[in-house]
Amino acid sequence: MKHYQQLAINNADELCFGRAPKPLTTRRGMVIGGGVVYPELNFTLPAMVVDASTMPLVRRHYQEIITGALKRAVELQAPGVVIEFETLPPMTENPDWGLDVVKILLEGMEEAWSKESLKSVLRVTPNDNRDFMRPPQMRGGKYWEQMLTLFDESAAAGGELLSIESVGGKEIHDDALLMCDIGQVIFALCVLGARDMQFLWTHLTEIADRHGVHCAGDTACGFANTAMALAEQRMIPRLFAAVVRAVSAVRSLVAYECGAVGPGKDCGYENPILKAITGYPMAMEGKTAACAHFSPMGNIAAATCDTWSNESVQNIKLLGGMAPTCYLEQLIYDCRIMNRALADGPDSSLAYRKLLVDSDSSLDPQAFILAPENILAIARAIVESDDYYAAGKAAAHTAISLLRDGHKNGQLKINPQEIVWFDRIKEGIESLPDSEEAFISQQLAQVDRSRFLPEEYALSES
Amino acid sequence: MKHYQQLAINNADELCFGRAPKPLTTRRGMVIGGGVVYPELNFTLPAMVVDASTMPLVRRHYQEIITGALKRAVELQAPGVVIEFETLPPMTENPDWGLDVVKILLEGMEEAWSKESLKSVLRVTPNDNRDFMRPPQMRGGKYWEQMLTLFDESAAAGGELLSIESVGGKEIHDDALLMCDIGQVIFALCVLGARDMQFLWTHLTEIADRHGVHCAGDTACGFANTAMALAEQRMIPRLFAAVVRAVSAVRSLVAYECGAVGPGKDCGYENPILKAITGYPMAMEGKTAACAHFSPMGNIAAATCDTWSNESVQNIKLLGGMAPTCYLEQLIYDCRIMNRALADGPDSSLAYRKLLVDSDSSLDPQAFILAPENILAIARAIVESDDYYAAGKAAAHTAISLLRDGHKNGQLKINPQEIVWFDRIKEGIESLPDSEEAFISQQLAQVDRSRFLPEEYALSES
Amino acid sequence: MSFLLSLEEAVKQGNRNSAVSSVEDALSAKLPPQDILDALVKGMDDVGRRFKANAIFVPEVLIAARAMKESMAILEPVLVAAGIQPEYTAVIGTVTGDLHDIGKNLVGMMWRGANFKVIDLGTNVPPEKFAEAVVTHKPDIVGLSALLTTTMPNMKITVEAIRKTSDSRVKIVLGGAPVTQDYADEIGADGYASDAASAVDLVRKLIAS
Amino acid sequence: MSFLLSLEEAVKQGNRNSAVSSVEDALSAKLPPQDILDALVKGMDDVGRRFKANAIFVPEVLIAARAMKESMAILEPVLVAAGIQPEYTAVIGTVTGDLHDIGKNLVGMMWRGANFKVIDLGTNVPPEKFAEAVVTHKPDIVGLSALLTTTMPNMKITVEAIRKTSDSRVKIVLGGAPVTQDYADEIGADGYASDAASAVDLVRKLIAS
Ligand SMILES: [Zn+2]
Ligand SMILES: [Zn+2]
Ligand SMILES: [Zn+2]
Repeated sequence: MKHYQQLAINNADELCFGRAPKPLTTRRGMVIGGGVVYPELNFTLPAMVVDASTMPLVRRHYQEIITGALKRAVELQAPGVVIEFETLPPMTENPDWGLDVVKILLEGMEEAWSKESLKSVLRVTPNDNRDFMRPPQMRGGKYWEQMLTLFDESAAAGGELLSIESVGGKEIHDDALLMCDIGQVIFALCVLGARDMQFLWTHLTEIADRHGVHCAGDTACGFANTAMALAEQRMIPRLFAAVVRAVSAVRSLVAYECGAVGPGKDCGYENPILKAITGYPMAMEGKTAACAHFSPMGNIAAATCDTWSNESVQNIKLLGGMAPTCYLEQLIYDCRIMNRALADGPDSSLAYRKLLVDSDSSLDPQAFILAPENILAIARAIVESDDYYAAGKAAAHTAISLLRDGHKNGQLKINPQEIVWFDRIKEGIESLPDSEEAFISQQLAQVDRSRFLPEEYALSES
Repeated sequence: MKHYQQLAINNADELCFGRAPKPLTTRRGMVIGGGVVYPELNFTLPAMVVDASTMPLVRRHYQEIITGALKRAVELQAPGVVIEFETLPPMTENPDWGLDVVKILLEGMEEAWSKESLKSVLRVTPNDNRDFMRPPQMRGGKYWEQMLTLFDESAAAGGELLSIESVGGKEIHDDALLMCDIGQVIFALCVLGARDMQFLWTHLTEIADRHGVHCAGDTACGFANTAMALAEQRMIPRLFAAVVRAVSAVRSLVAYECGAVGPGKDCGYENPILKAITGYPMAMEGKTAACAHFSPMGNIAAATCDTWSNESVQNIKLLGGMAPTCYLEQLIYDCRIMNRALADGPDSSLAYRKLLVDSDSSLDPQAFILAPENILAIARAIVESDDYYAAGKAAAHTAISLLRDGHKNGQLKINPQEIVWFDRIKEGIESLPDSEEAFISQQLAQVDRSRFLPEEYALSES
Repeated sequence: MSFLLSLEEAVKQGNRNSAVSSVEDALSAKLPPQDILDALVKGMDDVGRRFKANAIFVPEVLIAARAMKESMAILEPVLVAAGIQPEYTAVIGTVTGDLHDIGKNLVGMMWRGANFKVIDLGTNVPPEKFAEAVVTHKPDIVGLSALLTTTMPNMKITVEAIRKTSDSRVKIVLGGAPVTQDYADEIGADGYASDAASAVDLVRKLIAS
Repeated sequence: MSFLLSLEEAVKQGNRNSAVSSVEDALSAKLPPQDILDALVKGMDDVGRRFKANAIFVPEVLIAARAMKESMAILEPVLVAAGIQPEYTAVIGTVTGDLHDIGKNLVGMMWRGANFKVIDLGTNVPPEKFAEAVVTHKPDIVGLSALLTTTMPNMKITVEAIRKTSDSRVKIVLGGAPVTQDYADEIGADGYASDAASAVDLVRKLIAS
């Protein structure tokens, strides 16, 4: 397993949309990170039950989605499209159903390619059902087996990019968020999460290698995006959500250490940090994912993206057309601006990146840490750390320091009721033990042990 | 009545988003066209019948829309919001119902202003029901009376911007589009349409003056946007739709001649031409109106906008929240980029405008004529003409010449099956008579006379 | 070139004079009226195919349709005398409260091109009027159009009104911006077409099934 | 400061030691148990109000809730002895097929803060289990949560299962990303809350009506 000890991108000016030091070439010749930003379309079913009896209707929906969306992509002369299929729980539980949909999508993509020369590539993202057991069984059992089967068969069928929103540690992290307990957050992400990622992504790399496809990446969706959603609803401080985001990079990075090569999955707002560390291209989402969630990073998220996504939208009819098609149109136009700037050269790209960054960075802590210089500072703190725990602590510490400095020198506005949280978070971080070993014993003594099984994370009692 | 004989903006570099020579200041201090682009939110009901029995539910929907959307605007620190209320047919037919909704919206806006200092202004757009009679009765009768009542009462209640998508001439224009008959298009827009606009907007100006509110503007929605929609479905050539757009400016301009002061209504893609002529600020819509219609002008439409709109979206739930709130979020982020560029100064604004223009202009004829230099050329052709007919012919001729030159010198890509239409359209224009009088007799002899009443347009038989 | 080939070609080109004179020639030559009709339909089929493939636009289809229409004006009495009926009869209209015309007109154009007899009830058509037309014209198909979310619910009422007539055989198809296949299923319509070009195939498939 | 005022203050501050000792002091001083309970609830009400006004965040509410909970542990036997019941009983859970926890937990937190007795059935709860809980606990309210469009339909089935129990008095309220007031109306639920903060007011309004 690779361990990153330095950054692939050291200069903030090189951290820009559309260009990654290690681009990825797909079978149909899309070069992700090679100078063109591609739209990445996501979608889901409207309100309906998924079971054997509704599968014909389910198939009809995905058929309609892919046909309608790609037709519009041809009309708009998109340079290529990434299609992401995130399964719903019953489709991972019944891998045949998931595979059915994979094949429907691939057929639609093949038709657009053969008839209209539209390039596209499929990202398959089986949903992680392992926490349907409580406490979750992470390393075996039917949920694990079904999930691996779906990965394997999808890769065999032509799903070229493998992703997942894995959930190791989430059983502890939800409560940690509500209590704003930074220690438990780091335990969930950098101890439980990182160990689960190692186990999981080692298996996924094996599958990808077997079929000649790519491990793309994971996301801290269930962790840092939950924090973001709670912060948007003013349930927890935005400052805390920003720090969680920084810590989450440590966990998501493990996929790349195990062999993933990007594009990192769209909803990982920690992806810019991973791009700086690994040099691999990254999917991102922002304003044009408002269909799926509100976000304080609508523009700045695009500043360093290599594909640009809408996260998810139901297949329902808007006035203009089916919602996935409408959203693909919006993504294509967003990408056209970036691709124009890329074609005009680095000055133009950086000028546009500056607009994207400056339009958001002063208004929210989560946006602030995505400014290129701040990304590099957090990335550096991570690669200079010796283990995941140290990296999590360093990322958190760097983030809160950047935020405090930004606020002090007027670069960052903060709601008055958040101010007390600068100290609370900082003290929380500084009170943590020095060694990972001490930290793990401390946490094992504190957390609700009924919620998780240490052996599922290869954690022995100390 | 004013007749524009020269341009308010002569230099393409001065035709840019966010700045208009004659900005408009609202009661709450928004300065539209004064250096900030504001989001303009539009919405409609989900699938449901509007009648007396459902009005409680209708009210609940609008209540929910305005509360949810403005709450999000506060969260995102929008500098101000334009709210457009386009009525549905039964709400103009029963002006009390329309007024009910106006008041609900104004109350929500007042609350966001008093509690959160969020600036906003209401645009009221009664829907034009006059063609519920066939042939339409344009200058009297219940539909006319009901519509004026709703305008009057809305203005009295605090609706500060009055708009409409008026339909004079549409009864002829629909068929003209399907036949790609440029003569009938000009007859519908520049003879029937222009005369109806004069009649209608003289009345609206009187209402606005009485209540101290503003006539904002009309749009060729039923005309040029129908052409755009048909072209997107490959029913008619895109070239023809582009020429119709240019001609439509002649009709929409009449509102300003009668006293309108902007912001011109969102779905008027002819608005940039009107901005150049009148100097008034303009609403525009593009990619972020994909919820309402597909468009080949997703980015370039923003290049000269003063407010930026989503056109219309039903109040249905997307995964992120109610669709109007999601779309307001997207608009706010789009505006943030423009406002950042405006704050950085003219170089930055023009650099961003260039990206917006270049990203679309070569890919579609309708986008191509919206490049600032082309806008000015068409605007100039209009102000240099002596009457509406001559202006329509000149606009059409200028448009097709610009398109042909653009195609010749490689600035504009055209589908191969469209090429024959260069000549067809040009010949169509050139075969039209010289004088308006001769043209009117010619058309009166040709068009389906069962569809319209000449006296409703103050047209006498010659 | 035979009269029939030149008739087919005239329709393809949208040349109404040539189409009319070819029909007259064919009738004088006592060619079977069904064969003449088939040549017309074949010509229009080709036009429809090119339209569906985006090779030509609506105005070109309308010009061909006009050539067909004028030819039919001459041919029809002969067909009637020979007992030959149009393949299908269709009633079409925009539902009550809705004035949108174009989508409906395009579908009517496509159906006429396929030699359906089309009765166009216009826009803003109340459910009773659709039901009446079903009783009067005994159509094979009824096409309903709506463009507004607030008039779409009138499709449901209209379907119910039509189903209450004695004619249970009639197929009801829907189109328009807010409409979906799911909605068609939900209100018990027989089909949904997302665009005019596919409306002919839809109806043929429905009637065959 | 009186024991009751200091109890109220301790809850507001989330100071559990001080809250517990204030309860003990108040009990020793033989203050009426209802008054002690009222002080606790008043303290939590204030916390809820500040939370709704966005002056504080969830962790602060949870700390106050913990102070209340520990105080209740001492007070409860006394209340039971005095025949004083919690204001309302609520059953809450995420419907079958859905693992989302946080929204439900936040609503539970708000309800407990308002001194409702809350029975949390967890996530992925089948309809039968909700129905059973209604029979067993005779709640005033049942709260259903769902976050996926594909599990939302299970709310309908769950509502039906609950309505089939003999308890017709129970109010069913819904929450979760895909849910709307329209959907709640459609499936015969009694209410819908768009966020946790408004879930208390919703229930009080429903039960009052
Ligand atoms: Zn996600
Ligand atoms: Zn419009
Ligand atoms: Zn509009």
